[in-house]
Amino acid sequence: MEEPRIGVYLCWCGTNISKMVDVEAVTKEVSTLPYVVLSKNYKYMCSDPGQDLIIKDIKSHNLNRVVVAACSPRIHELTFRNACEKAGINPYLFEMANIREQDSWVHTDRSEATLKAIDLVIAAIRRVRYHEPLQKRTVNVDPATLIIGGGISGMSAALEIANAGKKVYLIERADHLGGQVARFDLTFPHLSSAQQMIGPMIQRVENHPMISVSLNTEVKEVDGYIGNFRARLAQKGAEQPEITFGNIIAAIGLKPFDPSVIEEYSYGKFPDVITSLEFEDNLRAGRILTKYGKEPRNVAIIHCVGSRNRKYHEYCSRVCCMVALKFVHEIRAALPEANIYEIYADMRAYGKGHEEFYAMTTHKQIIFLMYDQQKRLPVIREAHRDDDCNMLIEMNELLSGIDIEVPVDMVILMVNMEAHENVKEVVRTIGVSLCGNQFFIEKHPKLDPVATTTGGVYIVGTCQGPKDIPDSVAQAKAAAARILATIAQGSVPVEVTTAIVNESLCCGCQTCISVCPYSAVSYDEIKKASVVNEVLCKGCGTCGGCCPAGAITSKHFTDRQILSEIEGIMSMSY
Amino acid sequence: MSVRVQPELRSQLIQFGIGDWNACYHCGTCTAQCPLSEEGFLFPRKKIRLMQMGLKDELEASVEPWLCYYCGDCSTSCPRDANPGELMMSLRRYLTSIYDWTGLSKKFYTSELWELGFIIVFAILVVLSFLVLLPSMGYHFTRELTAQGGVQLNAFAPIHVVETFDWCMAAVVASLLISNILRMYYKIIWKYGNMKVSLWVHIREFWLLIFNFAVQPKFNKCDDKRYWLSHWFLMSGYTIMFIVIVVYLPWFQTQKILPIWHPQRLLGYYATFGLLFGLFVAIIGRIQRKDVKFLFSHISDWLFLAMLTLTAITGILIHIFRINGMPLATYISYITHMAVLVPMILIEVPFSKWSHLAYRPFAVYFQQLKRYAVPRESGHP
Amino acid sequence: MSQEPTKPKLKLAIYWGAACGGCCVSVLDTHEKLLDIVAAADLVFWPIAMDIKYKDVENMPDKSIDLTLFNGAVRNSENKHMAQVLRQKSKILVAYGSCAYMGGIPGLANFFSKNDIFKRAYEETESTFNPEKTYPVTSTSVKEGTLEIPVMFNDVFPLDQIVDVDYYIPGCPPQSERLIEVFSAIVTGIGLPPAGSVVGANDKTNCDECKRKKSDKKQVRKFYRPWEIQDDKETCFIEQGVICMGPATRSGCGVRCVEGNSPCRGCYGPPPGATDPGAKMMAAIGTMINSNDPDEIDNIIETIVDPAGLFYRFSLPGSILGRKVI
Amino acid sequence: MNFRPTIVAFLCNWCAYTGADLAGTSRLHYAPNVRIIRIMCSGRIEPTFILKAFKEGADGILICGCHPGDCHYQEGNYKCLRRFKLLEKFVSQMGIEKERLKLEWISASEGKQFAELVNEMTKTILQLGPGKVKKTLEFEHLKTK
Repeated sequence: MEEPRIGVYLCWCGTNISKMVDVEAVTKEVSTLPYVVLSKNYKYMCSDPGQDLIIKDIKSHNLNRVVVAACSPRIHELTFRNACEKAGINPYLFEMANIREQDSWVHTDRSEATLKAIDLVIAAIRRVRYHEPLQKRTVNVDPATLIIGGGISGMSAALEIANAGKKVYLIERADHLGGQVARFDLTFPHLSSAQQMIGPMIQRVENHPMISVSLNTEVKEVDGYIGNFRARLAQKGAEQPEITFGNIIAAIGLKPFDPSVIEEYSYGKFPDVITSLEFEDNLRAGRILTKYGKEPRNVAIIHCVGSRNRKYHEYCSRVCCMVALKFVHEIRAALPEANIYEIYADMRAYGKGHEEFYAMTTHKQIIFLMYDQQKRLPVIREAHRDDDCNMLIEMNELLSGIDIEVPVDMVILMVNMEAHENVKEVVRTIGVSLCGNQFFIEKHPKLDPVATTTGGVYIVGTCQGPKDIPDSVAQAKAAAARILATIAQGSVPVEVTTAIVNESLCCGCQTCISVCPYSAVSYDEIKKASVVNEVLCKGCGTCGGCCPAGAITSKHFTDRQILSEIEGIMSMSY
Repeated sequence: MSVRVQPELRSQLIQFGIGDWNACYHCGTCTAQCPLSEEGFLFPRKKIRLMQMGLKDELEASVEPWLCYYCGDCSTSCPRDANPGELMMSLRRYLTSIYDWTGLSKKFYTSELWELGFIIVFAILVVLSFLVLLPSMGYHFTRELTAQGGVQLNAFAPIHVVETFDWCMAAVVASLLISNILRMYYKIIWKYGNMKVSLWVHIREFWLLIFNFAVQPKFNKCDDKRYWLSHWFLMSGYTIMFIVIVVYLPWFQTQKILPIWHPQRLLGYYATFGLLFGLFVAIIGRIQRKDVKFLFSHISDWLFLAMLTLTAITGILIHIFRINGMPLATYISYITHMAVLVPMILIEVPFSKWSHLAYRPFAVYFQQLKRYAVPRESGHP
Repeated sequence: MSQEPTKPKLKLAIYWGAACGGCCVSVLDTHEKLLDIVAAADLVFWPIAMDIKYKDVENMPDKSIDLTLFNGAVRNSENKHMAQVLRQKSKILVAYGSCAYMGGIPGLANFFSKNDIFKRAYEETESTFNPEKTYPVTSTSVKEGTLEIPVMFNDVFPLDQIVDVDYYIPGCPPQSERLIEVFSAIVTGIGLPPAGSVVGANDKTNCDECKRKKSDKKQVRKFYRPWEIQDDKETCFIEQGVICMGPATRSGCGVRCVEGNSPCRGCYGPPPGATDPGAKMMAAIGTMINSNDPDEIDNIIETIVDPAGLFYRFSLPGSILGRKVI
Repeated sequence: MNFRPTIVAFLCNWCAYTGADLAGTSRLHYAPNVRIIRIMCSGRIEPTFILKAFKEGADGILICGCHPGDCHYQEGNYKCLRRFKLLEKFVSQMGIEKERLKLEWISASEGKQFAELVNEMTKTILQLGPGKVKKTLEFEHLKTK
């Protein structure tokens, strides 16, 4: 191995780092370490001048290793790797120290943060010394796409891809397309008909030559990797022929919250306490009647049912406030004389036209009553014998602090959007992760909200988190664009940091074979050693973590590299 | 014990002013910026809430609407244009009708027919008294002038008869107003909540009532000080006029033309100036509609201004015509003056807008009583 | 093995530190090949076989010994002194056997402190009668003067922690055949790896040579100690639930223990890819626990009675931690 | 001198490291004693790393992976758990307090939990005092390098 010549670069990140870390001191501290040729700092290393600084130094000082101490490698590792490559050294001869997210932003003592930064930079320097050049690899992309879920998100993505002339397999578990939107009457805030929107869309999907729709169908198993997946489907339990495709979009949608677990609301006990979706059914049928067949004179809409409550779900379902206001419009139109109560915890009208819609609705003679979501939910009781109403809602009205009772004949519960009940199953088959609320987790919450950490798998619509129709459609089309881009490219880069076997050390104990979740490791009878299928390997390194002989390891995460990092991180320890 | 919401209260409330308070989404900006709103007596937001929910008893027990002097800053700062200031104004009208046991107040506020009819009927009665009743009692119109060349007013409007009538009218108005104030006391202090206020506190804090009536320090706490001055002129002018006309009529309504520095004339001029100045500001404001407090004018507002202006102008005319020895003009002015003044006092003082001259200082007094009635642990002394 | 008559004979020293004597015996176990050794080399120092005083060794010129086979760990001041002397006098110093290489069986003393050991030895053992609690002292005055005995250290050290070592020959004891190979390489200078290497053993671990049937089904729900199970004599020990150090132990011994139907105990030490064979073995065995349920995993680990002793039987002082924390 | 513990944390790239980044982007403050090492999966973490960190002077060691069932590589965290349990037994045999070695599941959304975990661990280590692994051998006998 050639003598390491390491260039170290510290980023100020404006004041984000320099405010809490004495960048100058760190630069000086590490400048004398073995193999460090130069150490510099700059205001924004990720900027063009910052990158140019590295590129110039690599050329003029003949550097063969680069360390950048800046933000999280999850943000800019690729940026700097590309800069290294531009300067002519292998991008993997680079290491990043995270002194922003994991240092300057989380500490308040400048000297401690500076000491920590020194440790982290030394660790990176010690590690990069043992980095080895790795070669990029690509695989071809099958132009077909599998879309799981035939709701508005799945269909939007399907049409987008199919209109580009690429094959789409659209799989729907139910016996019809349309998903939740097919249940809606009107949509907010324009009060346009959901049926008129979704109906023609379903027809376009069903008649599209490039879309193959399979109803009553579930995905049994997905094998393969980005660009080259294959799946077994089952239609009504019967196995279907295997299909192959290059990308997957999960659009499995949501499940409405079951309010019967909330005792206060007596859902299931009182026939006129109904969920928002049941009310949509009523609206579509064109009749707002109590179970006794009478027009309700008092209608209450309770918000945040199962949402924003530690007992049920802490998150906000985002659309229910607007749906409730939409109900107000529809009820007011049908029952001009009815008393309408909006019993809410907070009114959220964040979207385009939403605040205006809310303001407009307030003039529909609605009585808004606020309750404390955390302290006391409203309680629905049976009315007294001499009351001229069906039920009474007892609540503490938060804005006045007064305990009130509200006479009602019908209560609509704005139920939360829960993750789909099928979610665990899908997670298993397509290999994506779930967040704490059982929604699929995106690759990056801001910069990559449609991809997942599994290459070639995208998430759209409410399976990623509660959202309204335009957001779902936007996400669907974004995912479609991403997929079309990879199809247009024809190939995609795959994991470089795969496992590697040192065959001269492997004794053939085969411990590594059963631990591999991707069956990427197998035993070669002739070599009498384990071998890795690099296309299947995703580089988790679990095999390396169990090899008793130290024969198999993951590239870029070798024992030597990690042990050096540990030594480096502890070298200044007090 | 829960209070039941009464959405139907809305249909009653909207008759007293602007109807839609649903625009309010309770950000509390109005309360936060109001210099008069204070801990324990927060408004306007809380009162709007009571209106929205239709909590009648809570509304009627509210002292806060009277603590508002309608500077209009709340309406200016309202992000939703919910007009909290005007809602408080409407609420004052509503409360006036609630305090009034005769039900006339509500009629006047909610029916223009009733109000105009009442005014016209009384105006006719006044005119008839001058044209029919007084002549039949032997008081006649005379062209004869006094030695100083002034008009013989007392020959036409005999001072003791007018004074007697004034006293009768004052008695009626006062008894109505006092009974209304007692009802106000009953609703705010007696009935609502479980409060007890000692007699000593009642006596000790009584000065507040006088002080607030005379100075209106609360009004001056509003950020815009201009209106305090014009209102004070109006109020003091009116009060002086009211006292000299009702209590000291014989001293005021003289045939003798007194020297210009005589207190009778000076008081009269001051009162006239105060009235005219206050009226000018109010009328210009309501016409220009630049200031938010003048943005919405209920029929009762205009009627009141019109009548008061007419009263003031006719009063001036009487004075001018009298000292210049113009009998006919003096008498016509006098009849007109009385025809406007009488229904105005009868309507406005016990039943309508003018009653606030009593309700406001009493509200400050009741507020103070409430302070001493609230249990210690809730944070009040 | 033949020796060019023109070449001067090598000078060979064999020394024992904290050792059982087995390593010295392993030299004798070369049987008739010993004659070749003696033909090629003069034995200048070998306490078990020759009478020579330490003073004589100390007086030898530096680097005058061509090859020293140092067996046994460094346990006391005498071992340390001689290690330093022999380093100075030897051209090639070989850590011979598991004890010199990694600490070996004496290294298990690093699970205790010196005080623990003395207490046990001089007070608590069932056969000890020592009411006065007399402990050995390093210096005793007698009529003739002061008698000194070596100071026992608190720790057992492998040789290379005390002095630089040129080669390591693992084994408890090393296979005699391997000794011959290494010796001949040293004599001829052919096939000798760079200094610091392990010699007399292979790079691959024991499974490579093991004749037992192996598969990728290394998922264990209960571990057994060798006497707890009827060995089928043909399946990989680990697959039967018996922990065998074979996968993490260099081959070179000829898989003798497994051939004798006993699991490998790890005397040959780690392969080149691993620094700490115990840690590597824990990584492998831990992964083989066939459960994802924390409680069940605990139950399965219960069946590994003494992981420290099992995984570090020969290698504790030379391992990462080196000894038990006291 | 006051005892300032050093905690070495091994975090998997997908959940725990992202969670620690989230603690940063959320500006949650925690004790500055933790030094984070990123690995792709907690399944890569082997006892050698842990023992090495102890030997280098770490007073405490944190291992964080995805929650069970959420592993980016399906089951790496379970492999980590198995090894961890065995290592835990070994470490206590070696006289190292069990509390110095901790395995916790931190998801990508649990920045707050990560910050709390670090604070809690720092508190534990402060109570335990400095780790003794580094100083346990009789240094005077060792050759000087």
